Amino acid sequence: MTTFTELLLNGLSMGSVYALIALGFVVIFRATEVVNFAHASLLLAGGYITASLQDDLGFWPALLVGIAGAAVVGAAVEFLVMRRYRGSDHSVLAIVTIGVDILLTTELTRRLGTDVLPLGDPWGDDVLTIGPISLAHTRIAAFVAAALLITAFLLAFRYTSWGVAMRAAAESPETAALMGVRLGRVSLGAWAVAGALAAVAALFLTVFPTPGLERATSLAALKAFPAAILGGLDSTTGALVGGLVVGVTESLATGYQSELTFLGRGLGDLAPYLVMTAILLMRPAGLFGTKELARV
Amino acid sequence: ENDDGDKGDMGAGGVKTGDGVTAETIDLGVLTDMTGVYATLGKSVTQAQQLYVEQTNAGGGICGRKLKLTVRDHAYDPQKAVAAYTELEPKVLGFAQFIGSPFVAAVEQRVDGNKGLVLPQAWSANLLGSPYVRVVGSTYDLETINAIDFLMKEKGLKKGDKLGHVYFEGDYGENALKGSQHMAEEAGLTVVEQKIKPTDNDMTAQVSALKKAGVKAVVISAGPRQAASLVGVAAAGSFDVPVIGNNSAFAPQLLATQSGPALMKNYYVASPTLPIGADTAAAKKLVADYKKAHPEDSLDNGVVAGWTAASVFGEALKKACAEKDLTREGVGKALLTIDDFDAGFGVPQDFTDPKAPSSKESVILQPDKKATGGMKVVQQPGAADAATNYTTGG
Amino acid sequence: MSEVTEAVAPAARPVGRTPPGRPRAYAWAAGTAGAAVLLALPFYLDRFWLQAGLFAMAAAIGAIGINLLTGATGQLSMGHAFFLAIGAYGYCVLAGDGDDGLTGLGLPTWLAAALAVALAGLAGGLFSPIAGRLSGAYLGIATLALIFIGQHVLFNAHDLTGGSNGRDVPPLNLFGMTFDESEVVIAAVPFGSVEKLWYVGLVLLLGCGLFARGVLRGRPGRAMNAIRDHRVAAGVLGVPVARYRAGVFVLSSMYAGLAGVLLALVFQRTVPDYFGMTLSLEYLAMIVIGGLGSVAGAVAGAALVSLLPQLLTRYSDALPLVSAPGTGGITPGEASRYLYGAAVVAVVLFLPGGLVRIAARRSRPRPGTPGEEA
Amino acid sequence: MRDVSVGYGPVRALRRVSIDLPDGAVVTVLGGNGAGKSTLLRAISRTLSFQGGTLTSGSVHFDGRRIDGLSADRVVAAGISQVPEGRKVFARMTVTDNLRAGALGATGSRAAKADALRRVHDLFPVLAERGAQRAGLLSGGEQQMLAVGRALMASPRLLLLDEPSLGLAPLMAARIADTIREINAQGTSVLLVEQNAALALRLASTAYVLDVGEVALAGPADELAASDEVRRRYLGVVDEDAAADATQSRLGALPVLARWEDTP
Amino acid sequence: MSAVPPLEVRGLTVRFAGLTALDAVDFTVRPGTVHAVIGPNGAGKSTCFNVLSGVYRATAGSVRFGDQELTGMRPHRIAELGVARIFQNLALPPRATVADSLLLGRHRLTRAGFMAAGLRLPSAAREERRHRERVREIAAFVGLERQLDQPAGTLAYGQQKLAELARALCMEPRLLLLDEPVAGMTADERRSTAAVIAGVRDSLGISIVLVEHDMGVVMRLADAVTVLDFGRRIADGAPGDVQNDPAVVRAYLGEDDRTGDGEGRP
Ligand SMILES: Nc1ncnc2c1ncn2[C@@H]1O[C@H](COP(=O)(O)OP(=O)(O)OP(=O)(O)O)[C@@H](O)[C@H]1O
Ligand SMILES: Nc1ncnc2c1ncn2[C@@H]1O[C@H](COP(=O)(O)OP(=O)(O)OP(=O)(O)O)[C@@H](O)[C@H]1O
Ligand SMILES: [Mg+2]
Ligand SMILES: [Mg+2]
Repeated sequence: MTTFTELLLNGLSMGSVYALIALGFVVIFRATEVVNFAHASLLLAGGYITASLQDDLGFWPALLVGIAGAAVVGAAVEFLVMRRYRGSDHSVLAIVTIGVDILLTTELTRRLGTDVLPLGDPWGDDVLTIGPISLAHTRIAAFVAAALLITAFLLAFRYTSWGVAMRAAAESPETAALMGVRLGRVSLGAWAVAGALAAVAALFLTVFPTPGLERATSLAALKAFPAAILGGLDSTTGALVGGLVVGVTESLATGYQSELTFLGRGLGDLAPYLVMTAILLMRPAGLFGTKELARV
Repeated sequence: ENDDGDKGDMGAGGVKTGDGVTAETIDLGVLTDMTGVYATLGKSVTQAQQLYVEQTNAGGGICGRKLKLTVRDHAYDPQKAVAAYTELEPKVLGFAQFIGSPFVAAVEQRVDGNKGLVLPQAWSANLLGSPYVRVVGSTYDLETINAIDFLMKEKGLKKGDKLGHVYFEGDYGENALKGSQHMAEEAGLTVVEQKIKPTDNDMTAQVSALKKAGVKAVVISAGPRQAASLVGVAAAGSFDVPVIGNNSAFAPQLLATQSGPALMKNYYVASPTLPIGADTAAAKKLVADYKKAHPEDSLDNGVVAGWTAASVFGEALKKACAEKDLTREGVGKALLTIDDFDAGFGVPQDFTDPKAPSSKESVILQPDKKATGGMKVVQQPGAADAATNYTTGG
Repeated sequence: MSEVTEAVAPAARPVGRTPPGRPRAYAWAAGTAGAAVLLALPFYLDRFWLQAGLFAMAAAIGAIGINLLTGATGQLSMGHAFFLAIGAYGYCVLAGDGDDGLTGLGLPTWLAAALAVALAGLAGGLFSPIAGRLSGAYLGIATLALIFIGQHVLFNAHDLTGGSNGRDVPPLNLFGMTFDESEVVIAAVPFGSVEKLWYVGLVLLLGCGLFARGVLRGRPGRAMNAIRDHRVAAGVLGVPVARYRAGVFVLSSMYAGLAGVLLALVFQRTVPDYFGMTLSLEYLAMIVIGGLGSVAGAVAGAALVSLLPQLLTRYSDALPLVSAPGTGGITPGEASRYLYGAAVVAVVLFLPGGLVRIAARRSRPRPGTPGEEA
Repeated sequence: MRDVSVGYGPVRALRRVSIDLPDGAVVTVLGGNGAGKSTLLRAISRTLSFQGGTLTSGSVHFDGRRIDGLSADRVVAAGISQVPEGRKVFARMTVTDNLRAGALGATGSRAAKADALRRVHDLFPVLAERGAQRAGLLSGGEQQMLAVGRALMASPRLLLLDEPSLGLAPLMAARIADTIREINAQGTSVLLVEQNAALALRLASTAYVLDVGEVALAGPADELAASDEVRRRYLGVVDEDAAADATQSRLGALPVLARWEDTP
Repeated sequence: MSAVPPLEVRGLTVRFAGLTALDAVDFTVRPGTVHAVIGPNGAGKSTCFNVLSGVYRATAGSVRFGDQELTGMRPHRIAELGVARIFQNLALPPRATVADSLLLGRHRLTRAGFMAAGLRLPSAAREERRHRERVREIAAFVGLERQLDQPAGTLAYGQQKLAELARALCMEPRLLLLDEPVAGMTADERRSTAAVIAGVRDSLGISIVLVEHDMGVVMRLADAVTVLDFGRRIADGAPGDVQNDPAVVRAYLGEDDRTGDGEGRP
């Protein structure tokens, strides 16, 4: 039982990190309907900036610069690449992001070399122990941060015109322009925000219990795909729920793998996809996504 | 393009030569991964081998010929790897390095055909058996056996105990698992398996599971960061059992991170040779030279592995030269005659039996900030009885 | 890199669209010339080039398949690698003579190949209920699940797949001729496996290309495009949408299966690492770079995407501003990654509509148009 | 706007068209299919590029300020808003969000926007009661109302209307007409492209007739309304011949479509 | 082509979350006639069409085309029966050429499958030729043969409407559903389109259900009219009677429009 609770809590906290990454996807998708494969490298960028500055600046300033930096990288990608595309096809733009990802990742891994960079975070490897259950402080922090950021976005989307502008721009740039939406600004903003979120996620992916930032860190972005999808690609709430579901599934599937041997071991990162497929069968647009229309 | 050395012509000094060998140079191929998942290993190994080549050439080369390395970085992509092999194979005498055992397996048939010696940088028993694909040092299963033997002798693991084994999906992990399963039978342990993928960086769930199972010690056959995470979580969760890893499960860079202390406390590493920081003349010289050549790069056991492999190849060449036969076959034969070669890292290598690894010994190391390369020896080279009478199921 | 063009252009030709505005005869001449070159190549190129060419041909076949699905029917699929795997491993299992300790039915290799393709099709059919319900990015990422399931099985179903180190591929055996290393000398040129396979590859690619082109230009192609452009309307116009989607999914899986078989024959060994997400993404990149919905596009894109990395690796030492590994500068490997990434971005940005549009551009300026038939 | 020419790639859609729109007036543009009416509006609202079209020559001024060169959103900021051809509502967004989107470009205060919203709601009550419905699920006419309402949300100084009565029931069309009068009375100038020429000419002070990209006729609305050509082509007065056409067809005057005998 | 059966709509009801789009609607379309369905915006006309063509499922009621029950049939099955329609909001793929769009209309009449097309069997080629020929005829009939090779997206709105009509005709329908066929056309375009429709009815003798807000056209073409309001049938009968029905005037035409010309008089 305690194991279960421990796995559950751990899953939830890990899930909140996935939720942050997923939110990054969601923001870009909402604004441009593009599935962003370059998110992994944005993550790496944010982490790298933070990690390489924390020695001189100290953790918090470094983190801020890291977030800002990742935002700039994201914005740069939009401005230098995405904006230049004249076509209308979103799957094509998705491929562009693959190219971008290759470029960024190569550059960052080159700089990283074989190092493992510590983040110098204040939480260290402290754990909170309640009876038999222990939970790392970093994880609690992750949970809180994710909760705050996502609520912030929910509010922003509900109470500012930003969300509307984004969706309008995504659905029909031409008509959105007629409404006075500044297309460039909207997608630029989206990419910047995605970058910033990636930086935050990177932080929590590289602090305890993981040793630090290194070239493989960005692989975690893969786990956010099922999260974003099963929640619904255009839904903020979806990102949160999706992230948590993925986190918990993964954690349980790993923790109980000896009980699940008939499925073969190492289900950890397969399980989320199975759950996702199951959910999509019931709800083709994810749990909270906007359904396709059938009106003529 | 097939090439049995008999067709080989007489080169300088009446030495029979074939592919990859001219009067002036001996060409060796290096198929490495410096931009993919094994970049850390690939970089060190390659740089060490380049260092060996420079020094050998400075010393007049081998058989009056200069050694030449052609490096191809396949970034752990099968298509690139096979393409690169196809490209280099006709031009080189053999391969001083080949990272990625699946790819080695992929070209094994062809190697047997063209007889170009390959020294893979992987220690899986599945690679054994071909006279032209030779594993340098003990394989993962043997290493694991020695590791567990150490746990039992030194760390109070005893008959009837449960032993956790966290291992990578794939050749490395599964071969290591064979070792622990064998040892479990021998010594009456029960193994609690936890399979992970290279993408898993956070071992919390695994630790909870092992804790639940009540294991007394843990073997980890994964990458450095998984090891670090595992040890860190275990320590933080006041679950202090000894953890031991295979030689690929540690990197000195980790000591700088906040899992450093935990690693130094109760983490051990089994390695096929003495560490880079060993106090043998050869080791000290290598350290000095390597530091000079690559001041900013870390000294890890990849350097040792690369150096050892290169010197083994060099040794084979020298022997072949003595036999006046620098053809691929000649080199192959020569290697089969090497039965006690030590590149300076305390473990004699014996290549007379293609079905067996060149050694069954392991050294047990412990992370230590102060030591060069971040590891100090806690148990001198040796093979557990279980290891000596274990025949690798190639 | 003159070789690139040399290797790409002819490969693209046999099924390539004749650029509008050009006299037909001229195109014919070009076509036959290209064919002649292709037939002659094994006598001149060494193994590396032929192997690279074969990889490209296999990729082209797979790309044509996914272009039918994603390009023409608008169903984004990231699971293509899964079906390639089924083709490759299916062939090994069916043709293998279990003496390597792995399951093998020891069927005649040509039959095994055919059945492997059918098997891939079947797998596609099994998935199509899901494919039928989803669309767009959702379908794309749902198909990612296939990749992960595939990887899981490839690594764990040891008897079938040989686990992480994969299993040997039985050489193809046609008309008493074995496509392995055993050499036959033709016109003083030793013919090894690749030389022989080269012609098999050519025939298959040509066949697949023409078939797909027929489909795209005919009644099914129109129905597929209709489904892509306006699903509801397609139904009202009498197109059985669900059945067509399933059909296309099966067809594209079979193409993937065939590509898998050919790749396996070239590799001579199947390894699980190959059939990962990256491969699927590469196939998407191929059709986008080449041109969505067109056969010629698929072939051109495949040639580019699969040849470029190999060439960049081969000539990595010669690449600009690279420095020997360890000296802190850009290593050859990294340089080739940069160029590859840049190429992907550049082609998509500056040739909207893909490589096939270079020819078509002058005649009709509608940038970024997906889904016109080859 | 002066001597404006527009091309879509090779296609020439407008040739040296000049239009004057006095402040606070209602001007209508008539013309057959493909005459270039929508193109004209796109040229003003700077959305040609989305259709692959370009302004090849000429200039557009809006109260003294040159606006061909601005980006679409700046034009909106300058106080011009458009009801695009064929509705173009944001199908996946709710009706309310569509209206919010309409106000995006507006410069006015929150209060002003609230007023605009109220006005739209009593103009088209259905939009109020369907607030939460996805716009794509609205009926054709309802979507048209939404499109018009959305444009009104920006409370523009110049309103470009591309066939606002398209697919509207007669009552509703009349309602739109009243609305145009009303907002025009409040000082908004209107450029109206309309197939329902009768309605258009009733509203407009001045009218232009486009024919394959060129201004064929121009003048005060009532004069044009009187001219035969316009009466026949755009007002479709002489219904008789239409009826006649219909009857003639029985006699085979029309191109007759032979039955399809399926005999391979 | 088999004789045209009558279309009988009985007690047809369609509900969407919360709202009733159609409420127990009855009407019958006699073979070979033009039957107009009119009503205010949102009355349920298109919804009715969507049920007839299988896009929506009816909540209750039945639709019989001859001895076939249409409710609950998949759209393509209904198309098989020879029911064709044009859409109120254009549904033409903008990038495909007009010719291709029209050929798509031939789908139900052609047979070539993946195999036949892929292997370029002569049968497929022959089929293709014959049907392209017919497509040209039909394009000529509606007056689009010059635009056949243009991408539909570049046609002006009105022409796209015509293209849709042509595509529907390409299905060689027995029942043709027209949702606002003349919307967005100038008066004389309306007249000629109306003539085309009349021509279709006369030369093919098929039934046509017409939804249109242009009373002029309705009055010209319709043999019978059904009026919907808020999903309920408020009138049904001959054009003349319906037009003067006070309920209809109140709900739909508006007082000033007794003349029956939607465009009124200047
Ligand atoms: N995107 C485009 N690409 C190419 N040609 C176009 C495009 N849009 C319009 N055209 C052409 O430009 C001309 C004018 O089109 P436009 O839509 O302005 O006509 P219109 O007067 O609005 O007709 P309608 O009354 O049917 O709306 C037409 O000949 C049309 O074919
Ligand atoms: N799929 C749907 N979901 C929810 N409501 C719908 C849906 N389809 C139609 N409606 C509603 O049903 C009512 C009838 O719609 P319908 O399209 O039939 O009207 P209509 O008679 O065609 O009007 P118009 O003349 O404007 O086209 C409308 O209020 C519309 O909002
Ligand atoms: Mg128009
Ligand atoms: Mg309608």
